[in-house]
Amino acid sequence: MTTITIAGPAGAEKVKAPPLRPQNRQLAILAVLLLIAIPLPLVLPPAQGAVAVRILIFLLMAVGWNIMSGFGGMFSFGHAAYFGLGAYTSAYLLVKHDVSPWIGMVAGTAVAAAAAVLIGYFSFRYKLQGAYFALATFAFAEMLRLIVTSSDFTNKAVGFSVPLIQDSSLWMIQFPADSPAYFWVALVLAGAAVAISIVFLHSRAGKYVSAIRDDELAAASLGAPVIRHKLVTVALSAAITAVAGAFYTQYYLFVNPELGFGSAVSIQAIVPVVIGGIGTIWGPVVGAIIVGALTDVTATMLRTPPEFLSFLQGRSGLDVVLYAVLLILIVRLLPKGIVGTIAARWRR
Amino acid sequence: MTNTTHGAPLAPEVSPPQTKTKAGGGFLGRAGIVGGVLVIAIVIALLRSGSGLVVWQSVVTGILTGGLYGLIAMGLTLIFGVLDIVNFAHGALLAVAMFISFGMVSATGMHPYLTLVIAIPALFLIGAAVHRGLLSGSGGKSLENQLLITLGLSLLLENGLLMFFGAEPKAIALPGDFQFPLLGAVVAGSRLYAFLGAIALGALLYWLLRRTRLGTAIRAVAANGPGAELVGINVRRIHTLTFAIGTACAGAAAALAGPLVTVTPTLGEQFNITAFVVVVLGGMGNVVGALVGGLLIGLVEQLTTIYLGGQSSLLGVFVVFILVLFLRPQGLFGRKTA
Amino acid sequence: MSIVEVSGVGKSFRGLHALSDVEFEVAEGEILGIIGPNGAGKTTLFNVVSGALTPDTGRVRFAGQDVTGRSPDRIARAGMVRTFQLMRPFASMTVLENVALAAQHHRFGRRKLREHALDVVERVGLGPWAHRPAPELPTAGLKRLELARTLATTPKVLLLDEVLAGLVPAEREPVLDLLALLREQEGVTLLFIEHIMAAVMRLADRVLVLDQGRVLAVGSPQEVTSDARVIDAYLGEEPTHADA
Amino acid sequence: MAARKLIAALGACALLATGCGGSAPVGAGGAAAGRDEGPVKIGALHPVSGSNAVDGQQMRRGAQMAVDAINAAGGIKSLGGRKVELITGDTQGKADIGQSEAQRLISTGAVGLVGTYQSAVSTNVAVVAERNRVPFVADVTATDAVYANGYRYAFRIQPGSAVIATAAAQYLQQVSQQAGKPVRKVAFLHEQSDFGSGAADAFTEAARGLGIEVGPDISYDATTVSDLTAQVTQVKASGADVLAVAGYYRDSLLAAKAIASVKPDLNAVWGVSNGAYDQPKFVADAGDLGALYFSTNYHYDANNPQTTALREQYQRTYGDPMRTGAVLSYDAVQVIAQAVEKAASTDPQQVRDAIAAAQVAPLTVGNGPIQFADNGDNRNALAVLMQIQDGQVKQVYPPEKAESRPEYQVTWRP
Repeated sequence: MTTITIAGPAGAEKVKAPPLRPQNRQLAILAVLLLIAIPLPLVLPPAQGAVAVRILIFLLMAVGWNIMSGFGGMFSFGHAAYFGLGAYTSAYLLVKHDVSPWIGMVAGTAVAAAAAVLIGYFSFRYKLQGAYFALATFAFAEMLRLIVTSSDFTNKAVGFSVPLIQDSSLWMIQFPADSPAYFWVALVLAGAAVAISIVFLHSRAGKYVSAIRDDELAAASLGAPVIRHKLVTVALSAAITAVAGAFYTQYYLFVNPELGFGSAVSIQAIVPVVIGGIGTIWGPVVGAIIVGALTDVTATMLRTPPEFLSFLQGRSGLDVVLYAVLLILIVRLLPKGIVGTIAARWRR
Repeated sequence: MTNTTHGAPLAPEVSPPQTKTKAGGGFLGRAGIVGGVLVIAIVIALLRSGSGLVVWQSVVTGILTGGLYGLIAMGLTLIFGVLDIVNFAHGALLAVAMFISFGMVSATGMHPYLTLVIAIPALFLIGAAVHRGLLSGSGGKSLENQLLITLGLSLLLENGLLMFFGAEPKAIALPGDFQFPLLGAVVAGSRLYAFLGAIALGALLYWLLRRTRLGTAIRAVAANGPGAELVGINVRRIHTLTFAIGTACAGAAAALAGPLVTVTPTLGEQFNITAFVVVVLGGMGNVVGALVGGLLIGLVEQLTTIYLGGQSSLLGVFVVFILVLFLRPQGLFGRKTA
Repeated sequence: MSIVEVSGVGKSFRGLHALSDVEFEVAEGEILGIIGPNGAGKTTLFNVVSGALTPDTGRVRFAGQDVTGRSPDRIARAGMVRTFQLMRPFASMTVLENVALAAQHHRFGRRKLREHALDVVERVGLGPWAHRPAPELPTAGLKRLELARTLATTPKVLLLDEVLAGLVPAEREPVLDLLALLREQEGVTLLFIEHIMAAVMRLADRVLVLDQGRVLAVGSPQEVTSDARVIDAYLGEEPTHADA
Repeated sequence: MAARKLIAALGACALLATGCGGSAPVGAGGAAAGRDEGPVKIGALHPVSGSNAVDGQQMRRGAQMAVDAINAAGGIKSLGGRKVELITGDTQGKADIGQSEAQRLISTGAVGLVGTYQSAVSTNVAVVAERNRVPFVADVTATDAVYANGYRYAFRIQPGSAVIATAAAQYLQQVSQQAGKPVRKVAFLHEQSDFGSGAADAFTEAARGLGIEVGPDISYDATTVSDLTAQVTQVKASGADVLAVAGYYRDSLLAAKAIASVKPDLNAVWGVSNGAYDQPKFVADAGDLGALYFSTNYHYDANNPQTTALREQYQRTYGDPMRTGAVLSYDAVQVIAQAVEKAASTDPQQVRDAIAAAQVAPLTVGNGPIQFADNGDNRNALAVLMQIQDGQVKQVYPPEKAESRPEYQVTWRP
């Protein structure tokens, strides 16, 4: 087969392919980060240990949301639905049927993934795009919250309290209050989530998902199975968010409709990714750390404000104001988020 | 609302001339269906609650509250419908207006409806500032940015109010509030004023859009931005103006609705989602649609409390919203866009 | 046996009849040129045949099967692939990744997929650009990327929508040679929309003329260009519909 | 350029934050150090900000006044007069913040916790207290669920919602019979969460036991309801002669407005652990709408001179009337302090055992000293019937606790 070299566009010097495949480079970075993180709970005082666990929960939610809205470009305003389904499924199985939270977590991911596929299928079939899709996901999460608030088998507004067991047990994911084990379990889950998002992004399915996000019609015209890949993306995204919900319930030993399905949860899944960098691997990680740390710093400052800020004493809302300002600044000044901007600057 | 994905729409660029009769016929057909569904719903409510008085009161309260929802959705239908901007901060801006109105009433003791004179210009300026500062230019173009900026703004406004006014619920007293019976049902004066205010504002907006040069410019920009620019309309200025007018409507709604609700920093959230439902149900950018949509949602809310006893009335609203989104995203009065 | 059969296809958009009663067949390995004034419905025809649009009336058959209403990705995987008039690269990927994506539905291993993509990239002369992000390509380069992606799917039938537009005359020759070779060596059937009559005359076995959504004439290039109705449609009275 | 500066700033802030995380709490030596030397620490968790900020601040002040009173009387004598210190946390009305604040106070050395006003927050704090084996004496917590799952470290001073609802049914029957208009049918309007539904279910069960018909049962969503006219019309159409209402402040105020406009033919409006009808703020906000409204709830003991003295002191220092919640916080701190006195130790387990056997004279209405059943509820807790009479909230039933006679009627009907 003769190859006809059409005169290439002028001035294109040959760019060598990067040495290590990006996927392996990122997995290596992840391994290093995990190693650094392992001793953290032993070093940090108990209060900061709790902040670190909260950051990991934020991270799990952020990675979940990023897969659907970052990689897939399907902007979701209702990830609380999947977080809540994860939390409630594992809590229900544990409280009513004494099932281990690990099995509850798996069941939770299945239920959340099924719900995501359900709402996904109808949205894609009826061609819900952009703002309409965001509003539909928001309405779906709110409906779940209202239904859970008024149905008996989910204890209505009381929600579920996880029964206390005296000694600590990995099988029931319950440890003494300040035990570092919570951090390590969360670290394993968060590490797995980031690893999955790396492998998924560079897999063939991931390539199709990115292509569909860039230009759905062009991707379809080249044979990309659009509906199937969109549904895979929303299912994976919901599954990871559900894991965050199930772990949250085990860590706080309590969940009610507002904590599980409230709109604040959906916002908590969005803000870190936007600050970190939508559609990047490390965006959710950096964003979760910043938002988690910011919430704790403002809480401490509000408790014992320095002199010049003493008027803030006992006024709630400062932490949300701060990261709302940060959100707007990032979207206006750094549309690619922190990681996205650094990556773009570093590649040029 | 045109298809916002990156690919160009499939239908040929030229949008074909609209034959009047077909759309007109469609409208009456749709109005008939909606009316029919409503009558059936009311009959079932009658059977379920077993007393005519309760259902009649629900219908009356539903329509009056619906007027309030229409009033609040009026501004949003302009912004979301005409400018295609998803303004998630509309509820928070309403809350800001309510606090302005509350501040004026408690400081000077003036009549709540007089605060219209302050609330409308104040919100107009705030709206212009928000659009020019945050939403115009490249930053505000993509959908995600709009959603995120307005979400950030709503969090900022809500928690800013929380920080400075505290969360203690406040009430705006309406002097000379009366109520009168209407065939057995009770009609509160303040709700009637809000309802009439909604009609008046709707008429004003309808007149502005249909009869004035500015209105025609706005509709031209809505229909085809680049086209409008070609004929010399300063699209950027019109965008800011429209956003400002939409927000000013929230100011008017706040002054009229103030006495009806307990004023807290987070009240915006509750009205925000209802406003979006009303705008989508009524049809994008359609002022009359917003009013009718408001009435329907008001009725749906009241009937839900009868159907599902212990349930929050919002559940019925969301069910209707999901159905409209899937079956008729362009709403009752909107035209099928590409 | 004809590989593509279009029978009685009609499509209208709120009153405007983009296609009405379109009827034609294409034999395997044949090259069919499609010409017609702007707004004649050429691209809409490609949208219908490729599954991007479902026709209001009529059937579309491909390789003996009725594919009317099937999703574009199923038709593409079956081997009938189309290019776009307006270039639509995947912005987040490099040129090579764009091309590799198009071949993903074949069960190639990772290494084979990379080689196949590299080979196609070289064939269209984008070798030096392989690892550059697609949006950095100039228009001519994007045009070639569009072609490369469709070639990477190893199609049986290729629908080319003005693939020569935007190329300077010197660049057209090699593309035409490439297309001719595709048919000879790999038996690919080509339907191509083109305004450049010279290319149509040279490449097409037969030519189909569309005007206001109707098939005006079908025949050899010579017959068609000498047909009175075709001349009228192109050069004659002002077309009735506003084409702006 | 702006972008680079912004990234640098954010990077620094992130490092600083995770590094030291703001002012780390007192010494990482752990709770024990905090307990052995320095003042005896009692933790107070209340919603000092958020929608219930006013009640939260009141209760924190009540707890502080108890600590000041104990220190004024010489501190903990059995520990050589060691002073008592109140360390406080703001739950903001959120369950997860309540939990982390409770954990923080315990690791700072609190020997016991008081709080928290909201049921969801108390549930969380009770879990933390149980895991750390530190006693938690709830001043205000409606939900009975916490005291049904066998926790050993959770106690409560206010009467449970079941106790209040049962008392409400008994008082209704007795007062209505004395007024010659024995109650026939009670309609119940309540907010739908565990607080309102819990009260309604308990009331219905008790009322049925007394042969009183209860129905219709109408619930609403307290966070989103903006008008209750339709619900009150349902009551009017049902022919009930008494309307019981269980809800928070905002929605109970809406109910009063709806009742005033619909004017159902009732003999009485009967608040059941209602967040508004025994509050002076409601009398001010509702004006004469609320006249003659009844409310069965916990209440400071108006006949107890000590209580009156405490409330006058509060009025002098803070300028607004002291609410029952603050008095309950005062009692809760007293319980812990007297337990430390009896146990003569700051070891939480011993303090817990002392609390379980405590006998503390309450400043709130009760059948005797505060005594805890083994599930943590206060055996002698008693709900009292109150009524708004000419702009004042008066205790009207049972007679031995009454300040004036109950007027069993409504303003808009003879």
